[in-house]
Amino acid sequence: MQRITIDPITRLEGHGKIEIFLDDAGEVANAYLQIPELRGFEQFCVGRPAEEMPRITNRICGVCPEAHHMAATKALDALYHVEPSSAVKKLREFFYSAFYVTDHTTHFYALGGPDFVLGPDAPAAERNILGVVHKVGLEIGKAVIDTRMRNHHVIKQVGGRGVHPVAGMPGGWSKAISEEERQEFEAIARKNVDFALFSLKVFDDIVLANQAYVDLILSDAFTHRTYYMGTVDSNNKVNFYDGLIRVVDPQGKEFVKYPSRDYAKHVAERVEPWSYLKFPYLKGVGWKGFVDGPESGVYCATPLSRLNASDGMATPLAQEAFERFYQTLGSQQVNGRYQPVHQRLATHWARLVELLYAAERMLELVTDPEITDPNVRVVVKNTPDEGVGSVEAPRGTLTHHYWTDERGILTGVNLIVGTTNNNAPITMSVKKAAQHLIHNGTVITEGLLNRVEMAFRNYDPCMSCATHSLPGQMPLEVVIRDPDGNVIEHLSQYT
Amino acid sequence: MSEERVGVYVCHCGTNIAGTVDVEDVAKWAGSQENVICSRDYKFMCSSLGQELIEQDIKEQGLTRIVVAACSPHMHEKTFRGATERGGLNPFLFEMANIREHNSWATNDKAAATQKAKALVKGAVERVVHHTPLEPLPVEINPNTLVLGGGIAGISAALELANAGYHVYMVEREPSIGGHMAQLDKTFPTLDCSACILTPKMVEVGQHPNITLWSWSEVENVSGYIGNFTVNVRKKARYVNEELCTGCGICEEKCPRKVIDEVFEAGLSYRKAIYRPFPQAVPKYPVLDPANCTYFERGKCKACQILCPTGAIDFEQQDELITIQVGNIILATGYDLFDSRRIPQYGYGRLANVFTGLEFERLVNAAGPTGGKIVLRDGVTQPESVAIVHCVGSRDKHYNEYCSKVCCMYSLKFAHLVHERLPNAEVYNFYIDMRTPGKGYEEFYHRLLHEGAHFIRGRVAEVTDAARLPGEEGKLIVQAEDTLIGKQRRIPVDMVILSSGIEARQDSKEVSHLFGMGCDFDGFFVERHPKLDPVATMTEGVFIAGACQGPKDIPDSVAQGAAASARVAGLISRGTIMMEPVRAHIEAEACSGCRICNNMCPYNAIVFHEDSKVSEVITALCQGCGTCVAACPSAAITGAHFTNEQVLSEIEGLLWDVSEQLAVSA
Amino acid sequence: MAEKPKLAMYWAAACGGCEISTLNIGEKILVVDDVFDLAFFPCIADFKVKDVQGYPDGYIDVCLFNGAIRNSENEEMAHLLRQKSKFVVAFGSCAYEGCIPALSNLTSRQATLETVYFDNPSIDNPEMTLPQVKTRVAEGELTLPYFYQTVKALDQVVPVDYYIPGCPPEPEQIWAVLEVVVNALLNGGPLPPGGSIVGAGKVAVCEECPLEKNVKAIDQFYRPYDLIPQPGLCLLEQGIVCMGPATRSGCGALCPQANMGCRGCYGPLDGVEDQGAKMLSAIASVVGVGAAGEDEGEMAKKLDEVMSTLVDPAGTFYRFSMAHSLLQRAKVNGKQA
Amino acid sequence: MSEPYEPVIVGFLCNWCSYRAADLAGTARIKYAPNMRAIRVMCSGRVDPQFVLKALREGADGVMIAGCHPGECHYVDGNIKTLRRFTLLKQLLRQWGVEDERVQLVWASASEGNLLAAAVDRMTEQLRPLGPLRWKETVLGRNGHGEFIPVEEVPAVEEV
Repeated sequence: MQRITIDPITRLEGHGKIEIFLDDAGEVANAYLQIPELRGFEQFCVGRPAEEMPRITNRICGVCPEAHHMAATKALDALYHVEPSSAVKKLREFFYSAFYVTDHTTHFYALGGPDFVLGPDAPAAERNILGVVHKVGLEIGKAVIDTRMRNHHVIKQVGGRGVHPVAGMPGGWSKAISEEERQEFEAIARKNVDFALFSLKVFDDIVLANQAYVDLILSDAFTHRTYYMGTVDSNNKVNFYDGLIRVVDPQGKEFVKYPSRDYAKHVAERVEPWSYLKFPYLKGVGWKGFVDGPESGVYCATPLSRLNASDGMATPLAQEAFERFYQTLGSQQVNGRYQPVHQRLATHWARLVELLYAAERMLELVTDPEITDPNVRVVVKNTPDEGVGSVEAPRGTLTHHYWTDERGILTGVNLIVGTTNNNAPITMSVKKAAQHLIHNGTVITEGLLNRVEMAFRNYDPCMSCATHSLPGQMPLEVVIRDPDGNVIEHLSQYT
Repeated sequence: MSEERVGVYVCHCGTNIAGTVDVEDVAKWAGSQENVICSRDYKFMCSSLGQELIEQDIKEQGLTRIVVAACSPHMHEKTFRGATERGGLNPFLFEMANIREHNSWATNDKAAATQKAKALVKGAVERVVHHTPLEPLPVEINPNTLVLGGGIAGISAALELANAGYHVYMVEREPSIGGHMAQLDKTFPTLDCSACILTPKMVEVGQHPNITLWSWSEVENVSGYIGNFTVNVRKKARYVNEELCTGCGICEEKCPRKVIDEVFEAGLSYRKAIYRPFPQAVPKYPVLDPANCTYFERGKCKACQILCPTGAIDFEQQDELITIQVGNIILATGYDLFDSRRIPQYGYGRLANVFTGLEFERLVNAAGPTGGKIVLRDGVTQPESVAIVHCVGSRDKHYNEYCSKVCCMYSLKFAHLVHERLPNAEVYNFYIDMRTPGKGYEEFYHRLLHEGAHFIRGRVAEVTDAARLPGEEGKLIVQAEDTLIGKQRRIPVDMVILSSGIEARQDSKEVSHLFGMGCDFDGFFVERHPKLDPVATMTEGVFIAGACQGPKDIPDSVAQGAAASARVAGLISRGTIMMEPVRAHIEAEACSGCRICNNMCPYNAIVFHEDSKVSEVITALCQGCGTCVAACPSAAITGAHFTNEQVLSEIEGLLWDVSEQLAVSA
Repeated sequence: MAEKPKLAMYWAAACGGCEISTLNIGEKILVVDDVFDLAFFPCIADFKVKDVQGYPDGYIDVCLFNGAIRNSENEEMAHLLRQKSKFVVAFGSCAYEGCIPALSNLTSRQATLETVYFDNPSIDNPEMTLPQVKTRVAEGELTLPYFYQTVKALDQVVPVDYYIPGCPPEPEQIWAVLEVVVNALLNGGPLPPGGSIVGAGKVAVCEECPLEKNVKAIDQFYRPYDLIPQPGLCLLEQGIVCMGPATRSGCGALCPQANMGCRGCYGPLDGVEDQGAKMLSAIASVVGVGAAGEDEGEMAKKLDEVMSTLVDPAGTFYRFSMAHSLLQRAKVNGKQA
Repeated sequence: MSEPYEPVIVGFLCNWCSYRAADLAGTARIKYAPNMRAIRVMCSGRVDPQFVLKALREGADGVMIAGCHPGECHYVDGNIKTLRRFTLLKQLLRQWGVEDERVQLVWASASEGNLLAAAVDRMTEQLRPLGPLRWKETVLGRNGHGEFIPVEEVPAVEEV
């Protein structure tokens, strides 16, 4: 039996290792996604004062600390039974939207983008953010960097720090923003809308205009018919900060819609001895193994999932982009809702639709008179007991669940983070891609291995979140062993 | 591995140490330790020969650090620092390991004692290599002295210094100096008239060219340190211009307003709104008390002003704030009397003819309200029987556990005065123990026994006017268990005198903090050493004398006043003094201005500079306790001779054998 | 042209904030790319462990190592990179002193595994499965790194040349350090003495903090939501725990300016062995309870009450410095936090 | 661990009261457990909590801090600061899993040699049943930095 080891996968945020076993016929027998890291926040947070969680759990991930900060802060609202004022909610959502703009920008241009902008077969040394810059032009590269910088500026001003914000408190926010700041932020938000529109155009010009790419996106190798999860507002429109969690089945029919505090009624996590990362699935369907279809509880929570789970976007331009997305990918409307798009590579496009929504939402909020309300901090006297908070992290629904004693000292913590939701689907995608691309006698080439990786990468998996390991990309490495485990071929990407 | 060359000397102290600790083994082992160049054991390290060993080795073997394992540093640290210095090293490059008091004398287990000795030596060696040379701090002494309190202790201190040619500022809270002694009639046991012996001293103070006397004044703030104190004094307005006043007393005479004199006359008599507490008051100027002055109340009267021959009355006068520089301070703030009302069963304040000792002093005083006649509250009736209750508020867990020391003697004095003035009156003394130590005291006691005073041994249970037996009607009945005959006794009398005890001043805690020193549970100021240094305090340059340090009679107070001034005079004549360099220091570059340390120092030695936003330790003020060093969160403060490095290394040394076990078992 | 100096950046048990903060130096990242040959920099370039293993010893000039040592793989990578690098820099709080992951040293490996994989409301693990370092599956054997009992700082497994504190280090500070390194490598400029802490101040955070500071006498401690702090006034003297006085400056006192107390991510100052103990000493010293002459029992009781309003001293004073503290980890038996 | 187990206590004694108390105990030939090793500090207020933790890390089984009785401190109230720090330190040490008996605060005036001796005896006996602390060995594991178990050494291999 041959064995291919991809360790670690590149341009993924966090540790990950793919093991592909080939049978004697050289066909893919099985594939495993292994997560080698664990940091155990659920245990060492016990004994800490609950109000410190927004400042502790953001260390789960330095790529999306804002998501953990916000989920923790909302969990505190519930824990201390305090409803934030609308001004506070708006300030939080504004902050959170700015984060979405930076995060989606980073992924599309630095992580996911290169595969399309430069093509899966381009030399890997070029297939990175710098390569993208060369291809699309330096001023665009600068625009990308500027977008990250100006929105990080917003995050620092509103959240207190550039990375690992500190402002979240039960029922409130530690500081308000001044009118001067608001004006500055408004200008930034307007730039963001332009940048989002521009990015969608880049996708049109470079990807959709290229039939080969479209074929790649639509190819069965990257298709899975699973359930989809996402948070929606009262109109079933996508919302990142708050709302109900909605799950649709592979046909696009609403399977369940529940408040995040009920998460444990609907989601369960399995443990496999060969990975530190657990495998969530829908309790209502049940675990049938690493397979898709309506019979399998495997679900997916990504930008694509959020679009599939929603009835549309809450802002005008984003709604247009949403319509175009489904129409272009040939999705039919069934009683008012588009059928889900199952082609995983479309996630990159979906991410840009969300980027536009985040930018528009930011502008809405920053022009809201309430946004500069100085009273964003409240004195809390209620006795804490238990609380759940969730937000849509860019990489999926993020849930924090705390229990405390009457002094607010944590006695229990449970976390289901964005990427973890997608642990099973990612494994399946990798296996399926491998099965399509690797056949007996196939000489494994870099481009081919990169395609296997693309199956993985479109989820933008953040293993920092999932495993509390570290982000970043490391090279693809392939070892082919004979059944005795001897290396018979050793390929690697960038030599 | 450090460069230092350490010499270790293990003392046998005869058999005191060698009897329990295998000193040869310790010395031999020490020789094998890192940095140790030479290691010896010797019969008596403190002997001149022992010390010469150290001096030689330093010279011949180029030792740079010295460790002596012997007795307590409190015994011989100075000795060996001397030897170290004579050998040519800075005396602070020495460290002592206490293997006698803390070891050989504390156990019989030879093995354990030897092991512990090694640990203590290792600790000292690890520590000493981190020692740095330190130089004592020279401080100039300002020759002026502040004496706070003008009672007999303060007076004697002030006069000693003034007569030695040094300037003294005396600050007294009351209008006149003299203190409690001025209120007394006779003094025990010699029975000379208190005023007669005190007044000349008061006058001497008032007239002495070297004494600046401010009565009716209080100290508001003290800053600085030995040799260089800055003191702010508030001179309260007297409404009398001292330049013009001749002390003729016409104002007092003409003042229409009478006020009960609670202070000097203990409430038995009146004073005027403008007054001198007593005729011999020093200074002679009266004080106007605006709270009771008709002019201040209603804006008219002005009798005193109109009639003053020199126009000295000044209704516009304001408090005066004076700042003085002194080198030393003597506190002689005296005492308060125990308030007998706190013991309700004795009836004071409820039963008219229960008197306090002080009231009785005024009664028998020829200058007092009754011209010296002993009469009941009605002012006419002479008592036929008098009970004197000892230990009122003293030797009693509910009030003060301590003995007030003077009550027995003044009670005897009272008994004698009653006999003298009312030959037919019976006097009963109720006592717990008679305490009459002191020259001529015991003899005085015998004299009273012969005079026929009754002595009943027992604490008085109560004083009541509820008559139960015939003969008790209209009397005060004193009930007590006579512990000598073992039965309850009820003695009917006309007058009861409560010999109330001595207490620290109500405000002694504030005062002690003002001067940065300690006071004990009872509020008396804490001396540097109860036996060997009774008039000094832990604050250098601040001394204490008289009853503010604890209950005392007149001769003791006078002696302490003189002793304190002798200590001060010694400092002044030296001009500059050297202080132990164990002091804290703030590295300005490392100080963030967090101000955590600012209220750590009991001596207010830490100042914060608003401009540079850093704190600083005033070295001469610092007493070296190291509390601020431990508090500083950023290690910006170092404590000389007790640095973190030194202590942490000592810890490692002390635990050398534990770590060794680890190394083995690991 | 002359060969460029080799730069490596690696992460062990970390969150990635260090990389993000490094990216936040903005366009200057292109300068770095320009000056250095990247020998191993997973964040922006593609190299692999195999490559590193192939390098001669000391081939890498500067290795920026972030993340704590949480498992056997982290430690193995630390040894490998030490061997291949001239200068190893502990980059960020995790590598420097353990940071948040080291809070795990208050509990045990066993307790952690049990909590994560056995008892929580969403778990489905009837067979009580735990991840294994070796697992035989139908097709072969799969391996995982070993999860340690104790989280360690980088210099507790390999010698470290420099430390850059902060969680994460602020971009300006990162750039400042890179400038020094570049200047040293290209123009033979001076390097700071070995073992020193770079990219940070020499004084406590309070120096950078604009809030007004006065003499402190704390009557009780307040949780952040207990009160709305008086603006412009030192949080600590209002009873809100702030680690500023015991924490090295360099961050610009961001948290206090956001009305939140400092948590000490820049670590202790020179001469401090144990940041937590130092802050404990400082904060307890200024509790305004107890005075000479008061009844001892009363005083002790009052102090106990006041001190217990400071919840979780260990998790507060050692939020970031646990692995580097004197005791380093708690003494725990079985499952306890 | 060497048997029988003898606890090792590091004592921090203030120069004015408790150190002199220990001197007095010796002078009075009071016999007490030789298990305490004393460090002299000018005031118990100098005892930096770092000292206590350092002693525990270096292998002490217990630490005794001794000073003047409150109200009798030769530096007015240095020992009050000690009490404040000690109170909080205890709460910290509980979280570290260090038993209360292992770190004790004792007041002994210069005249209370017997009291200090008794305190050392008492503490020694309280420590025996707790067994050795010896931090590096029992808590941190060998090499003082927690275990490092290479994968090869880990026996558990789950069959699936």
